[in-house]
Amino acid sequence: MKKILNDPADYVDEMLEGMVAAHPETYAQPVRRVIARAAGAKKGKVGIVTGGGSGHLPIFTGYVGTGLLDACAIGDVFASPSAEQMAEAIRLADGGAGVLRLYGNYGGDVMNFDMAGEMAEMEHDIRTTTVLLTDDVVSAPKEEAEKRRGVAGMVYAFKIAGAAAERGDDLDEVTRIAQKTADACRSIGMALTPCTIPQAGKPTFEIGETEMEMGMGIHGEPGIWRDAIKPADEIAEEMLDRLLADQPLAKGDRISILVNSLGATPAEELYILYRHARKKLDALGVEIVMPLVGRYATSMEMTGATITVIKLDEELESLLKAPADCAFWRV
Amino acid sequence: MKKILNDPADYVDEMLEGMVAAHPETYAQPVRRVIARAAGAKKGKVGIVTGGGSGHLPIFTGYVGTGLLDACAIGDVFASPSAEQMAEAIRLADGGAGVLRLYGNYGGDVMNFDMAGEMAEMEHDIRTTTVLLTDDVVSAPKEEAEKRRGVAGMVYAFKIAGAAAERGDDLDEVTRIAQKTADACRSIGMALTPCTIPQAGKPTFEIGETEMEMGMGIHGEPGIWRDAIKPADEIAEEMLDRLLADQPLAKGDRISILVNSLGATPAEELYILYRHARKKLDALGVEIVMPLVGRYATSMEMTGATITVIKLDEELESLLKAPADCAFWRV
Amino acid sequence: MIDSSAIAKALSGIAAHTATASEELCSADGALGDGDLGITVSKGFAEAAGAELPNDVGIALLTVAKAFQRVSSSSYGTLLATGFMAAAKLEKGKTGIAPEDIPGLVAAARDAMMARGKGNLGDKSVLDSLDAVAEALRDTPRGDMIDTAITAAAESIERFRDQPSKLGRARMFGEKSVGLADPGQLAFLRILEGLNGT
Amino acid sequence: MIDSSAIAKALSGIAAHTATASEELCSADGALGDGDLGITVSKGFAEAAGAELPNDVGIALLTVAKAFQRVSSSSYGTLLATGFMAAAKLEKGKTGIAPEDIPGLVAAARDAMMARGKGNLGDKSVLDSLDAVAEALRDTPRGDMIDTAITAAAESIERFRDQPSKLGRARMFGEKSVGLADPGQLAFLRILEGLNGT
Ligand SMILES: Nc1ncnc2c1ncn2[C@@H]1O[C@H](COP(=O)(O)OP(=O)(O)O)[C@@H](O)[C@H]1O
Ligand SMILES: Nc1ncnc2c1ncn2[C@@H]1O[C@H](COP(=O)(O)OP(=O)(O)O)[C@@H](O)[C@H]1O
Ligand SMILES: [Mg+2]
Ligand SMILES: [Mg+2]
Ligand SMILES: [Mg+2]
Ligand SMILES: [Mg+2]
Repeated sequence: MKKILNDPADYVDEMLEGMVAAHPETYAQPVRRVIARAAGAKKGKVGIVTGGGSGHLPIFTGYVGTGLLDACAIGDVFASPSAEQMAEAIRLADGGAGVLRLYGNYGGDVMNFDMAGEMAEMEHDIRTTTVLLTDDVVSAPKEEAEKRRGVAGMVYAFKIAGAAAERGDDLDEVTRIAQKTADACRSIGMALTPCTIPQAGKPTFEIGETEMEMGMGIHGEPGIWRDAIKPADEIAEEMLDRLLADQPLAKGDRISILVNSLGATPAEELYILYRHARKKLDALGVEIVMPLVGRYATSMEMTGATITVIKLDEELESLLKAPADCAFWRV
Repeated sequence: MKKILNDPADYVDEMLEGMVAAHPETYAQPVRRVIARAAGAKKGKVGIVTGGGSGHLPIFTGYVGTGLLDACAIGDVFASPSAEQMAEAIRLADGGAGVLRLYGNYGGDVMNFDMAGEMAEMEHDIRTTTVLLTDDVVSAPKEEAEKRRGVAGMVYAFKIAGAAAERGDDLDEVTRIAQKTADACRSIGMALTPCTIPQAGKPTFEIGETEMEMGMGIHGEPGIWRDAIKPADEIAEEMLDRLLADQPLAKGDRISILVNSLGATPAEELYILYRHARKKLDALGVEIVMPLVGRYATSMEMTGATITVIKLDEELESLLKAPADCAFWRV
Repeated sequence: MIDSSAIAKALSGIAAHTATASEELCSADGALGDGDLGITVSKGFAEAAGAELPNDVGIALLTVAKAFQRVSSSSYGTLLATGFMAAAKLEKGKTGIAPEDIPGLVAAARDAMMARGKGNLGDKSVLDSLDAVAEALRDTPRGDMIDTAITAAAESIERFRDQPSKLGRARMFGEKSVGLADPGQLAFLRILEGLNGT
Repeated sequence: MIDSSAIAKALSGIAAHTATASEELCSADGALGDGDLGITVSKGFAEAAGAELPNDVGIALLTVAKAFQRVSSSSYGTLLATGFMAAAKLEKGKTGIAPEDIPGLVAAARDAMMARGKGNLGDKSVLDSLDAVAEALRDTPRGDMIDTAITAAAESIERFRDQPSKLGRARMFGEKSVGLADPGQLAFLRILEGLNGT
């Protein structure tokens, strides 16, 4: 296990402690494994909470910050936080204007967040809504799109819904915009090597020295095919083809695109992917707005990349470009 | 080779093409393998150029931007650019107020930049100065500190000298401040796995499944010891001890610290290292200013980390905090 | 009547048995999911077994649900907590569970878990085991209950083995799940065995 | 007199021979550095051999220096370019190199390379080979020059083999470099052999 850690059981807590210590102007941890804005909830502002397993920095906790999230409940590596923690996150995010639960569609997370919502409404009388990210086109056919899991599209959802909340939109409006963002996002991933969950001590899956897997999920969920590693341009081509098959784009459409490393894949290689994606989209006459290339949603030291395309209209575009600030991203 | 690329021979050029395409408001490539600010040289401002091998993003090219560098010559992966390219970078950076060459102390780079300086002075009558980063404490004993190689300390030097140039300091002043920054930086690295140079197609070194190497350089240069992987706290402890032995710190001193991933090591683990470093520095009564935790100077997909400490005075601290903007870092 | 101290004893027995079965369950889950099920179940029951239980068996069951919630928030933990919570609501205010209530409690747990996890009967999940047990226990005399439950749970595994999973992470494996026992059903069998040992 | 066409012929010979030796040089450099030396040298001479050379042998040597610079910017490439540039300055305006100038040209290259790389004689580097060759060529009759140079270069490798490297990347290897030939010295020997073959 080529990881830098102490006791694997302390991985998450020590990581959070270090993160808060490094950025005390941004993050606070008022309750164990719940990260909130250092400045606390903003009175009268709609709160946005998320949650999920650890091991995906900057997702989830990293995106707590101005113009982004208000609080986040975080579990063990790749494991859902408890409903109790999520209820705490909701309470900490509440500024009196209700709270949007905005997170990825994973069974455990959904059940816990549903429970947490019930708890928050019962115990603290906080009105909550839910928007689920279901951007991974590989994880279910289009007819069952609501069963798809959420991956890097979250980054756009946090950014755009966060901007709506920050400018003072009410809960229904923030929820509408978040849902519209979720509906406009499509993602796909590919992986070359697994990562190691600290407490398990061994890789999440096995894969040959010269193999890649197209469509793999960020926890190693199986993809569409596994074969010899293809040239970068072919990889980008297929990924985009699959995204466009699910959400066609036409000349004049405006999109943003996120070329994201799962961890180990370096920025150099993301730019090689972006280069081809850009050419292809240029040829289609599609306009790219604020492309994101980097590590926005990772699986620790996994090698691989994801591509997310979000189709924009004026409303989404202006919210995407609004100022935002966390330790990992500043717009 | 678990890399996403097309022809290995095109790795660098395609990467640069993608980077410029993704961030056209920041970068331009007016000459092959020379990256300059998209807006061009600022008249009357001192120019700052750097250069070195590819494969270290955001180092070197990534730091071209406002409040940072003006131009950068970039070579093949881990190989120096040519003197001709460096001379082009100098020419592109020149706003009529002279140009500082600010880069890491590697034999090939130094020889080429010396040649390039002669060429620029001869052909374009541009006055140039040189400041070399020599922050890696492991690479030579203190008595021969001028022989040390430059690593992540570069990030501080780009930032601080860049801020001085941006506010209008003249060449001598920018050079003085850059040298002062270089003198105040100390770095050390450790590695767990190698990376693969695309054209070589095989890892830069071999290391056992449960081994780490303390003091290794960013190109796999040999370190101080190789042994079983130690707990994160012990690793951070030893790294800091070695930095402090070289540049002692006392109660009340103000520093900044950069905990940097060589590539694959995730942010989670950097925060675990930071946590311990912070405790140790707190215990010494040392004040940490603007800590940096992330991927600031990498070796593609190498696993490992470096720690840099810079001792600040008021002048350096205010320049460190001045605004800056490139695609990888915004202050 | 099953009072709080009997519940506590049962929890200890389950904790011990599921600890032994932890590796088996992890590897079953590893073949169709993220491989954490053994840990979820054994940690959850260990925490529940360590909790102080009040005399009110309803509150006692609520305490069990909360303990589960606290330590294991993977699907199975949340679902079991949901099930215990449903039973707790029905037993609140009593100092003992009447044996004849048991089939109804299992059915209530099943229904609450279906609502929580949005799963259906026939999807190949722990829901199918609960349903089989609830049905089998109806009209079963008190002394035979646990044997009947174990048999029903074991049969339910085999009945679904050769179907593809339609719920949870295993759903992603589609046809590859054919021939494999659903890990959650297997865990439920081990839980009943642990209960039997007490 | 060695005119431009003789230089061109020599470059082709060296390019061919160093291409053959490329792997050997890479692995020698791999043991003490970054393993690129064979590529640096063979690519550099291939580029130089492909360049159009003017009649002025000074300008011809400058062209060679520039070609080297262009394709290989690892230390050795820059150093060789520096050496060629130093020789170019001395021969500028001539249409042929007088054989009796050769020892002086080698010495001039050595000195320029020392200035450029801040290395010293005795550091175990290509500088020591140049120095040995420059010394040996003084008073050597024209016909024997290349043999003398090869012998001197080969001897120089052995003289330094058992010393630790004090220059370039190899310096980092300290005592581990004892017993190994300096890759740059070895490359210089192969260059001379290539020259001999023409
Ligand atoms: N939505 C659901 N409804 C009912 N049972 C479920 C559901 N999802 C999973 N299960 C059951 O839980 C088992 C897996 O539990 P667990 O390992 O905790 O899931 P995960 O780790 O994927 O969150 C499955 O074998 C299945 O029996
Ligand atoms: N500063 C220097 N001065 C003289 N010769 C040097 C110097 N540095 C390296 N060399 C020579 O160059 C050889 C290595 O060349 P090369 O592989 O191009 O270096 P690198 O790849 O480290 O830049 C060494 O074996 C040595 O003979
Ligand atoms: Mg599981
Ligand atoms: Mg799980
Ligand atoms: Mg070399
Ligand atoms: Mg080299």
